Amino acid sequence: MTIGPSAFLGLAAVLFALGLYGAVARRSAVMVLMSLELMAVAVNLNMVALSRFVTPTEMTGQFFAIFTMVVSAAEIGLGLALVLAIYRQTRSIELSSIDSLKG
Amino acid sequence: MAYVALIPLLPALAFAVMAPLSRVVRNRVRWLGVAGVGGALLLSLVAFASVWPGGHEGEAAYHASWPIAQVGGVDLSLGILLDPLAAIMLLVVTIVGVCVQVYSLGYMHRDERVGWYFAVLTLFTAAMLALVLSDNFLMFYMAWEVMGLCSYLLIGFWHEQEAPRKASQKAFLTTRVGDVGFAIGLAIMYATVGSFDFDVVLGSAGAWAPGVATAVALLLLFGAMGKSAQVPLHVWLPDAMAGPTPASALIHAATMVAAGVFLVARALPIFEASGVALTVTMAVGAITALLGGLLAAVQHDVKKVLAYSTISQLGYMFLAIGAGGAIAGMFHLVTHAFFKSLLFLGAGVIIHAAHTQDMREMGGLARHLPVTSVTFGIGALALAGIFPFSGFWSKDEILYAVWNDGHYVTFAVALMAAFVTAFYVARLWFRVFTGPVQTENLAEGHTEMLVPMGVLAAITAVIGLTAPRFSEFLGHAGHWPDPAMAVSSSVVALSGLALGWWAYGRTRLVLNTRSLKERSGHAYTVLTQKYYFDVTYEHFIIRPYMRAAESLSRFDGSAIDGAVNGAAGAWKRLTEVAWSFDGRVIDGFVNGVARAARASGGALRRIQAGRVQTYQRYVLGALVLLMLWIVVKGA
Amino acid sequence: MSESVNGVAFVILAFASIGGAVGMLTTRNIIHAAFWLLEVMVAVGGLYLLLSAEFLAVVQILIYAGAVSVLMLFVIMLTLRRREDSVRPVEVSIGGGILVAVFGTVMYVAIARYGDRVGEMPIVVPDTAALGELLFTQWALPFEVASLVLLVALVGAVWWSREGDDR
Amino acid sequence: MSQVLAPILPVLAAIGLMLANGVVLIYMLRKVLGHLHLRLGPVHVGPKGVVQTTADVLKLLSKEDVKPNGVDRWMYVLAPVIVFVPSLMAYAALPFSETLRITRLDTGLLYTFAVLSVVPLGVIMAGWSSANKYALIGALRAAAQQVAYEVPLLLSVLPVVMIVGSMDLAEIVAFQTGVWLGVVPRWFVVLLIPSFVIFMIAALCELNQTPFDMSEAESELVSGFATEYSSMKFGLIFLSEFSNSFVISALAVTLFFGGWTLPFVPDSVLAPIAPVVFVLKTYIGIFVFMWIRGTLPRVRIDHLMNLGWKWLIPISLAWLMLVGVVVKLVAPGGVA
Repeated sequence: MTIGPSAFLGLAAVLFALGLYGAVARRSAVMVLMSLELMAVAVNLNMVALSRFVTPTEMTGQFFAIFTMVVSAAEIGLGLALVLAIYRQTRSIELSSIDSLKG
Repeated sequence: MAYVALIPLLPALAFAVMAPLSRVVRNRVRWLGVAGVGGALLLSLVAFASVWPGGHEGEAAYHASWPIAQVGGVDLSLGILLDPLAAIMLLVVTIVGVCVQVYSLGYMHRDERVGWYFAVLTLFTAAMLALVLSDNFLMFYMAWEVMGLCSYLLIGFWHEQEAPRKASQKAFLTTRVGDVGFAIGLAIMYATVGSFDFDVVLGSAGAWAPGVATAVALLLLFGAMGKSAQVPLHVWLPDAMAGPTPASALIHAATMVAAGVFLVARALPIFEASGVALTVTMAVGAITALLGGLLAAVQHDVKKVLAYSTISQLGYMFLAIGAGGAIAGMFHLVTHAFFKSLLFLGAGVIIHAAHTQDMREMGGLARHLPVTSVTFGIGALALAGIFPFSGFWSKDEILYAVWNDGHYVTFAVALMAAFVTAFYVARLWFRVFTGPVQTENLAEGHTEMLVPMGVLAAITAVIGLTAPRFSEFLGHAGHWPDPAMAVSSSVVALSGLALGWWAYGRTRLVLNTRSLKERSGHAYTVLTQKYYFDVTYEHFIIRPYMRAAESLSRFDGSAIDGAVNGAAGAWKRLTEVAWSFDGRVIDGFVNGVARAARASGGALRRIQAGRVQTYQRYVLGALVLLMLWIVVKGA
Repeated sequence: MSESVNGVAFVILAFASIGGAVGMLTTRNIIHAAFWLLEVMVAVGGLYLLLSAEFLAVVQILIYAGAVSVLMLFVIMLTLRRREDSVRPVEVSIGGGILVAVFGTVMYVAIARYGDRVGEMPIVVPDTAALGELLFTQWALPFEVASLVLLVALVGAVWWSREGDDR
Repeated sequence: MSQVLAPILPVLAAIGLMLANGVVLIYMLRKVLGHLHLRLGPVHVGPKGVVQTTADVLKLLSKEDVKPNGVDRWMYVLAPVIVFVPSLMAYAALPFSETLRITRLDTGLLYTFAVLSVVPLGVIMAGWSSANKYALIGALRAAAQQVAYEVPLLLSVLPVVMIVGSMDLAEIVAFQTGVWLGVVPRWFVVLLIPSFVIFMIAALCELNQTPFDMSEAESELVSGFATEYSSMKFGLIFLSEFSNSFVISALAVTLFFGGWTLPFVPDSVLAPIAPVVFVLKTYIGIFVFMWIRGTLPRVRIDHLMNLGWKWLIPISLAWLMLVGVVVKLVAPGGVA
């Protein structure tokens, strides 16, 4: 069985689509954050795979993956802090309860 | 010599410091006014000394000017002209000013607005000094008007009462009538010469057309008549006695009212160029001197006696100047300033002591007010023209000048006036200081009040002896009185005093006013009605004026307002049309835009639901479209 | 000559990761979801190993499994008032589902069209030492920026999550 | 056959080592703590109570597997496994000798820590699924302190990595062979005492050992996250704890005490006995942990957090910078 880049890309696409669905459909803020993480992981997988196939020595994709991890770690830290702050305010982590900025 | 400019500036500075302060603080620092005027006095002494050895003809000892503005083609400047005349006036003003200020410290110390009183008094002094020192007619006029303002403020100082209020208005408006003449005269003068400077104007006066000179001179005289309360513009001065007595002493006896005389003396070349104007001046002076003196003889109010006396004496000065005795007139101005302010200050003490201004309620004050009675007596004798007091000398010079110039009718009038003067002086003194005591709690004035009176009395007593030096100082040959003239005038004065004594001094033969009234009949009524001047003014000027004003007001209301309202109505119709256009078309457009924006906003608002995930879906949708496009395009 | 990825391992890991993702989205219990996500993370770490990205695999475990998951579990437990709150109905979003389906389809088309342009896996194997070398030379500036981002995020997170009184 | 066995054998070996280690450590703990507390420990079962452990294991195995009502079933079952598997995987990178180890990893050190960092998840899982307040509190405490002390733990080993220039544990050990000045072993404990101290403190915390055993403080939380576990599930948790002790101690030996090497001993002599040396050194480390455990009282949780965040992390950061500067000055091109 030959595992080409398409396999990794397809797997990443599936993971990304699932994460996307979770981000769109779930109402819990924590669930949405988790879905975002899933999407970030899918992207990372894509980049690492392409890095392996296209630039094995330069490892460009791996570096992008590292920085993506940094960003998503920062994002998850801030996001969870936000969730906590919102929870203190509204006693809820439902995204639907965070709509005071609506038009 | 630039310090001369400080003479008016010091009191002005004192005023500038006092004016913005709060009432309480200003009351505390009222000594600032005394200090300002005192400083002016010291500087004036220096200035006088610097001018003294001169004696040069018509030449300014010191002249400087500073341009302040250029209006149109007119260069306006402030200037200092210190000549002997001005130096003398400086001394008179500052000495009397200091005396009055010191006196006021005692007289006004219980008034709750005493600080403001002192501030205005100081400002007045500054204005008077500026007037005296001015080197051009414009600055003269400005100072003149500031003095008018101060006079108004001081007459109406007790504005809580109605009489001072009305009196201040009357004074202001009446002098304003004269000021209008003054202003027109200045305009003609400027149109003729193109300058306001004394040098230029007076130097060229002899070359003017006689008509112009006469017009300018008469208009200036008109202004002077208003300020100096000459018939027929004298009506304000007696009423002005409603103000504080020391202020009356300074303003309505010694200085401001003399400014008119000073003006005529300053502008003498114009009057001389005219000739007619001199005669008019003399006539006005003569009439005023006699009529004022007669009125003084029937007044019961101490201050009003002095007020009419002032009118009369100012008339004397005009008479003298008009008759060619300008030096005599000025000398009378000086002596009068001292003895009349002395008399006013004495009157202030009397009023304080007797708690009334009515002579009929006074009597026998001499025992209780020794100092006042003596000083007041000196002033009274000076006023009556008794040797050796100052009035004798000046009056004598006037009579001499009139006689010498050949105005015999005027001379007769002047003699009559002198007689009347002596009579009312006697009446005043005897009614106040002799006879039965009618009031209780009599008390001599404060030291602050008595000291200035003493000073003024001393000056009054001796200043007449300077008569020859005075003339020389002003550039004329000095001389001692002509014995014949001196004797005749003394006889007249003494006979007046005798009549006064006969009428009021003999305690057992007191003529009550009633009997006097019966004896003199209509004449007395005319006098008590003050020659019907006020009534005449009321009838022929004020009432017609009011009627005219009312009809004008009606005209204003019907015709002009009608026109205005008609125009307004037409405009309103127009605007209504415009408004409806505005409302339908423009607003319609604007509102349409707003409605459109609102509708689109309302529609878009639904997009912004505040739900993060809704936004996510938009982004996702856009992303999908983008990817579709890429894929399709790539195909 | 080219290397190849262990097909069996890939299939196992792929199923593990997809299964984890599906489990995360379908479970009604949010705690379970967090552990499903953990499974995805570990599986993807394994995939990194398959791709010879050893360092990334370790870091993946260290960050996502060791730190992020624990953090998320903490927040979940802090925001639950009762144990029962962790169980919630599964929300189904038809619109989202359609969108995601379209997205997936487009992705599939794209991958099918372009995916295998690079067919073979090069024999050159990435080296961790080389990775470190490059990270601190060629990628030094992004690295520093990334550390700054982390620092800011740290401060921000501390700030936000403090109790209201301290703020 | 050998192709299949090749990857499996080491795993089996690791499991075997783990089990044996657990058995030994239970006995050792009892005896050491007993003597530290001036008592004897087990004496009745076998000579000096040697067979006590066997009895305990038998007891655990024969006990009923109680599953309380209301537990989150799948997680309750899975939690011991999640706790157990990482500590098993941690053996993968440990170098018992130059040749004897399961796998060689460029990132061996990092790998070990990464694997150990999964343990808190298992703990949380166990605590949460037990539906027991003691268990949940204990689990959260354990997770919090493990997450907190992972940072200084990692920071404390970075100087070693910086000097050696590799995260491969074998290379780290190789770097420490030989002596300085003829007497001092080239062990990092000599060179990097602050790192070692921080490492020890953080390691104690990572292991939930006294004085940092708030997560299962018996007087407060019964048995912490393991309260509701019984029988072999409890056995697994216990086993993994002992295993973690071994792994951490082995890491300390590898990083700071020269691993399998001994100074003054020639390679020819050392080669056959290297694994023994390594294990012995590790047990000495474990003994030190037990010593501390039996000596110090428990600290309070907020003191623990303060110590971690406000002292250990800043100190280790400062130390790290100092070492970095010194390394750059002494060996600009890299030490190795």
